[in-house]
Amino acid sequence: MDATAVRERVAAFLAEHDPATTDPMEFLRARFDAGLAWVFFPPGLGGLGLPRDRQPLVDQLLRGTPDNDPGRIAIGLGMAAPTILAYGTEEQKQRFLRPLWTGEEVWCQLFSEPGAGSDLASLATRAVRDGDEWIVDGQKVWTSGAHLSRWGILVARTDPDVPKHRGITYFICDMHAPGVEVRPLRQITGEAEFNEVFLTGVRLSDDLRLGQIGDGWRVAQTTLMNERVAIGGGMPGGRRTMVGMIADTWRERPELRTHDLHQRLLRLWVNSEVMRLTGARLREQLAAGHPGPEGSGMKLLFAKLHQEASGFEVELLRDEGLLYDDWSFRRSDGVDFLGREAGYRYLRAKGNSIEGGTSEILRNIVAERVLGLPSEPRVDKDVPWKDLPR
Amino acid sequence: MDATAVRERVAAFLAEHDPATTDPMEFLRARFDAGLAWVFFPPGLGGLGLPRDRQPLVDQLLRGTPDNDPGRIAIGLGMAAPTILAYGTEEQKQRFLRPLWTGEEVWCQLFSEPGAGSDLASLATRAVRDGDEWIVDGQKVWTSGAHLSRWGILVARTDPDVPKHRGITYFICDMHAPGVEVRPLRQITGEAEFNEVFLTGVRLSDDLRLGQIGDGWRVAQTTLMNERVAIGGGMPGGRRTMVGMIADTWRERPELRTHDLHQRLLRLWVNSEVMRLTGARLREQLAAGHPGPEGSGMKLLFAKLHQEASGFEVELLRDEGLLYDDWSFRRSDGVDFLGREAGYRYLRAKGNSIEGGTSEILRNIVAERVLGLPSEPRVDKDVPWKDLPR
Amino acid sequence: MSLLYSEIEDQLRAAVRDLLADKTSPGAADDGGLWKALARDIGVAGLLIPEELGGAGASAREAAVVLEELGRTVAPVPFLTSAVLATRALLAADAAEVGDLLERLAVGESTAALAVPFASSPYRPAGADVRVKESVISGRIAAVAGADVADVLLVPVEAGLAVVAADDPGVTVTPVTSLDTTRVVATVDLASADARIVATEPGALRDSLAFGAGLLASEQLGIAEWCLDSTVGYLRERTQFARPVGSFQALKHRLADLWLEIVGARAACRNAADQLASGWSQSARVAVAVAQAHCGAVAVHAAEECVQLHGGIGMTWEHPAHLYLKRAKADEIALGTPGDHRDALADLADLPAPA
Amino acid sequence: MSLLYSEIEDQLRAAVRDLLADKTSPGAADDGGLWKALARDIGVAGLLIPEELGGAGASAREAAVVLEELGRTVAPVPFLTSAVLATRALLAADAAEVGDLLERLAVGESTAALAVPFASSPYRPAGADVRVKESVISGRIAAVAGADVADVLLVPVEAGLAVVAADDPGVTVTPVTSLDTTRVVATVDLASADARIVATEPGALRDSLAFGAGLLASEQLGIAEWCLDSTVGYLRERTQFARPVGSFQALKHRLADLWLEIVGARAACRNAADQLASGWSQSARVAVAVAQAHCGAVAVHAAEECVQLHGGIGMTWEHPAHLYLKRAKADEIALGTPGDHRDALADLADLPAPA
Repeated sequence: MDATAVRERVAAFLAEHDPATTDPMEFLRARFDAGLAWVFFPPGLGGLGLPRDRQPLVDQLLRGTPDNDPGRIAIGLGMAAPTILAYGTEEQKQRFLRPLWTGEEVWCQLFSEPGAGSDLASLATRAVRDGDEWIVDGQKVWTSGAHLSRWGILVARTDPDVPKHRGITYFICDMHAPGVEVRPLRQITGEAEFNEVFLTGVRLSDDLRLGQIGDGWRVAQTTLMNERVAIGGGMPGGRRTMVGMIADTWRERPELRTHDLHQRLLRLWVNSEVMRLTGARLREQLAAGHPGPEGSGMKLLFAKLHQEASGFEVELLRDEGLLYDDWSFRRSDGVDFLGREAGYRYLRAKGNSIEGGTSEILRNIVAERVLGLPSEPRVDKDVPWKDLPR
Repeated sequence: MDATAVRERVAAFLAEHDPATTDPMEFLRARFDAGLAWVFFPPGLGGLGLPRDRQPLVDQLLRGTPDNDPGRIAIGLGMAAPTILAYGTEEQKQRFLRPLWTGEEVWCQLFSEPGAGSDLASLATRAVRDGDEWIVDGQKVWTSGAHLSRWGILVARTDPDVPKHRGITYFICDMHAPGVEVRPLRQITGEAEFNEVFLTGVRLSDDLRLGQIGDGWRVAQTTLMNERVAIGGGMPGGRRTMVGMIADTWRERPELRTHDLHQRLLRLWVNSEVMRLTGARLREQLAAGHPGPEGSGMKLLFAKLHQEASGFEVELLRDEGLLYDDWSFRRSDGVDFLGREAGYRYLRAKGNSIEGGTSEILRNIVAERVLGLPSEPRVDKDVPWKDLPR
Repeated sequence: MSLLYSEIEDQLRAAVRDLLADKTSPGAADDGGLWKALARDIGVAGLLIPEELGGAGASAREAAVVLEELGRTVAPVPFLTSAVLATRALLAADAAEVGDLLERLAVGESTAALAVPFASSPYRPAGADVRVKESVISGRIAAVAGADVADVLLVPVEAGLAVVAADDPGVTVTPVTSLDTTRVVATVDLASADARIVATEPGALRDSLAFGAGLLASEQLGIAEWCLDSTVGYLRERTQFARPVGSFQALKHRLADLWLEIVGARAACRNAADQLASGWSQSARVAVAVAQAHCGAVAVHAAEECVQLHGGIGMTWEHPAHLYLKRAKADEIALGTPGDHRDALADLADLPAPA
Repeated sequence: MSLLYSEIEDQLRAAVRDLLADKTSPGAADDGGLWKALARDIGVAGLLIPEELGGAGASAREAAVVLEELGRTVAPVPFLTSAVLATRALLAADAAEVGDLLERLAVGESTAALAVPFASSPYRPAGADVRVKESVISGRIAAVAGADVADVLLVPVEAGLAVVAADDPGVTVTPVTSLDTTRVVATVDLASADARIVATEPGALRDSLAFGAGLLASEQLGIAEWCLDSTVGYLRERTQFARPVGSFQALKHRLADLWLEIVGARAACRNAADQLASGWSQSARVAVAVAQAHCGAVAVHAAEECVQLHGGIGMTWEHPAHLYLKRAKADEIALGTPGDHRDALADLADLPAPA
């Protein structure tokens, strides 16, 4: 379908559903049904089976019409949807994708555990079969939006007697089920972006299993790959960057300038520009259908630059760098790097090298998958999960 | 023996051996026999069994008398002598220590091999027993002074069927024996400070074995420990340092100055001063009889600072930094950091993080022995040497 | 001169460490009892005050050891602000005029604060924006450390120091939401407050700030030591991939490098304290600048590694790592940034800037 | 505009790479055959020269790709000095005056050198110490790259360029013992040599140096790539402690970081080449400064890691690593240091220095 055909299709849809008079949720549902939600999804599942690079045109043509609030559905869109598409049954796809995309049902991710961070495959949350149901017990952590979510993507251990990667099964967790308890987790910034989720005797119907029993690690790879693509791709999108903002402060406040700070700012500015160009080149590669290994590196670059720049900014501001905007304990839905103060940026940026894969794990990945360096001796291979040291 | 007694002893010795009229070598031999060579060695072996900190007084009292050329005997003094003292038979001590100290017999170290650098214990040079003799075959590398040496301290494999640390024996190698071939090894500076030593059917009498058969790794630890002490202790001795010399250039040549270079020079100067203070504190600890773990770190600091400073200097000099003083291939006995040009310093300093234990190995040692972090999984434990991958 | 710790210093450290272990933990507020115990029972409040005024007559060396321990616990006590900075400023005034106050400080009866922005650099102290007319003072000073718990404020004025009672009706001290929650800064507003002006030696403000900066390095050393120790401890226990995380070589090398930085910091701190104990000289100035140029960044580096290598748990409010990160970052700014101290070496070490 | 390599660029790269693999190896001297083959057979000598003068009429983008390959082999050919720097300087002159020379350069019949110190910064080119009187030139220029193999010297003079034949009896070119043994610098002495003065656009010298600097970044990228590749290859093979050395995590992390620097270098180089191909603009100036500020240090870092991680063997004359280290270090100084290029961004990116 070429651009003209897409334009015609959108025009026809808008003719039938006037955004000014249609109920916003009805409008979104209709957009999904018309295949104009994510056009690269298959027909019947909100898409038209088009290449991914057709999506921007559709979004542009529908700008100003009711919106599905990308922030709220980010995890559903970026992680749950591709996994359901790849591994879900027909029923699961029909049941979950539409309300996921319209935002009627929010999703969260139940992967990390206190004892299983970088080594996610060592996870200890148990799911035990009981007839047509599974009974889940365990604790998850770093779950954003858990308190707002209808569903969660969950990995749990169904067989402790085989090596760790082989005894995991992937589920869709009903966040309204009895035994699901969500507690906000306060961070060093003072607020709680994330939650701990305690699962106690939670019963999930076998319909909510995604993929085969014991195949959960492979299913989770789809989720994690999409998470990294989402983080990498969403990087230096806006025109305003952290270093750009610091440069504005520098321009406006000559009294803050010293030669030490000046030399460091010039270095930061170069690094920021190199990162921007790296991202731009990566996007060109993606558009040309050659996704280079550079993607694995963007998150590393981003974390390093953010941390250096925000540390620099606190020092630059001196007196003001000693202040903080707000320590009150409250939930927050996201990261407002540019809207808050320097102290917040400094503290929050520390998370950039931990969340979504630590920088240490990402360096391992680059070294092994991109450079082809040999892996370290593995002591947990072929050992049943239950015999591993923890 | 207190300071007064030492003074008296030296005075008595000088009264008997007038340095102005005694043959220099005779004077040194007599000094050794008087126990005034290394006073912390046992009586009869050039010493008086005194504490190590009495030595500076003796050296001071004998300043101006014939000298044993510390550069020539450095390896004998710093590595061979303490090992012979610890593991040698009475005959070996009597035979080797005096000419070692007087400089009549120069020593070299035959440890590293092309295939056994950081992993010295994997060494492949073989020594096979043949009656009262051992037949040695193999290749050693990074041997300084091999062409000037009468003797070498040698580790060789005597049992390939046991794990690597257990099948090594320590020998004194007769460098004049048939089958010993010394070839200069050219370095990136253009000259050859070191040699390759090829050992082909070299016959060593069993008298030249130091310590028990198969105990060579433990014997070698004494040598290596003394090597690191020698490197660490000998560090920022002189008043003139590399950074001090660069600072002089900076003061004398204002046309070279930029703010970039200025900020970097200030950092280097601070690092150099911190290293100086670290060394001074370490020496105070040693003098107080509490040798802190800081010693392990001095070589790391030294290598890093030297490399940064010498790289900075080449950049500072611009046009002149593009030049080199001399590429001619010749033997050289040592490192003249401050006497040669910036390009030489830059290239030679690269070796500071490799020779005498790479910075990577030293960081492992600090992490494990000082910080108590666990060692990595070992794949070569309990495996016979002959079955190890190489 | 020695860069080691003396036996007396070791004993003082042990006393402070025991008391802190007994009475507080990182992040705990001080209901007054902690400072009282430190100030009076161990006598740290009067450490730098001469014996004839009721103090211990000790030197910067001993104060440095106390600061190492306070850094290790990020204890919320006004030792640096009252017993070091304010005390040092008063010691530059005529004893006849400030002897009473020093006697009260020495026994912990009174607590003082030098009313300058905590970020003031010793090399270019900002003139406080205050007006003095006869014995009445007005003005505002932002981001003052220790003012919230002081009953006496020392305001630098042209003639020397204005001594102002914190409970004067013309004084308002407003604590501000601070990055470092264990040492809050406050805005000091003076609206026609009564002031007693005492003369000080010329350059006393700069010297007091430099003296404080030199000792702050020891607090930074203590912070860095705690961060390294707790990280090593955690990595020895924490298992991932069926191995202690501390057995991963990349982390081991980073911690070895951090340890080396801290070894250097200890030498630089001891040198600064020793030089300051021997009086105010050119070499003391160099020692302060070197210690601050090095230690400020070491503490921040240690705290950042501590948060990172604790993984997710280090990002939580519940774990104490963040308290050290915030203190380390605030300390980096306090009393001159590392860059300010390096810049000072351009003159002090004769490394002139480009024309 | 694109930051990728075009198909034509890929083909050009393959041709250059094949030829280099066939005819040379790192450290081998060029007996003249290598440059002749590159210049004539592949036509790189005339890459930047318009087609009507016998060149390929290609742009900075293609020249950049050639430089990447030359960096990868530290080939001792005068591409940068003659086909980029000197050619670019000539292209700023009146074609009528220099067309003949450009035609000879295009086919590799002649080789030129811009007679300036190789360390000249585009932001403050040193005025050459030469005197011109009518058509006679005298003076000395130190540390000129490419002069040893040039038959034409282009000496910047007030009015533009003095074109001097290297075989003029008044010309002496003395190669100097150079840090970079694969690109030797020489002293050019002019003693009343015959010169033809051609006028150039104002600012032509600065622009030529900046153009060369922007392309030098691609040579630096090639150096860094070779160093990373050869290090990775060695560490995969080299066994210590019964493991491939490349399986040690500390080394893996360092190489991952180095790879990231190189990924950034590639983007910055492509951007600089692309901007230079689109003409001389403010954004081209920024692109050159960014590429040089980044890539100079990346090449040195890569070469230093290459030597270190090869262990002892990397310190030997026999292994090629040192050739890359020396080239990388010399390139860092050439045409402005990274610091010079960063400094230029103070103006270009409006990040003013302290007053």
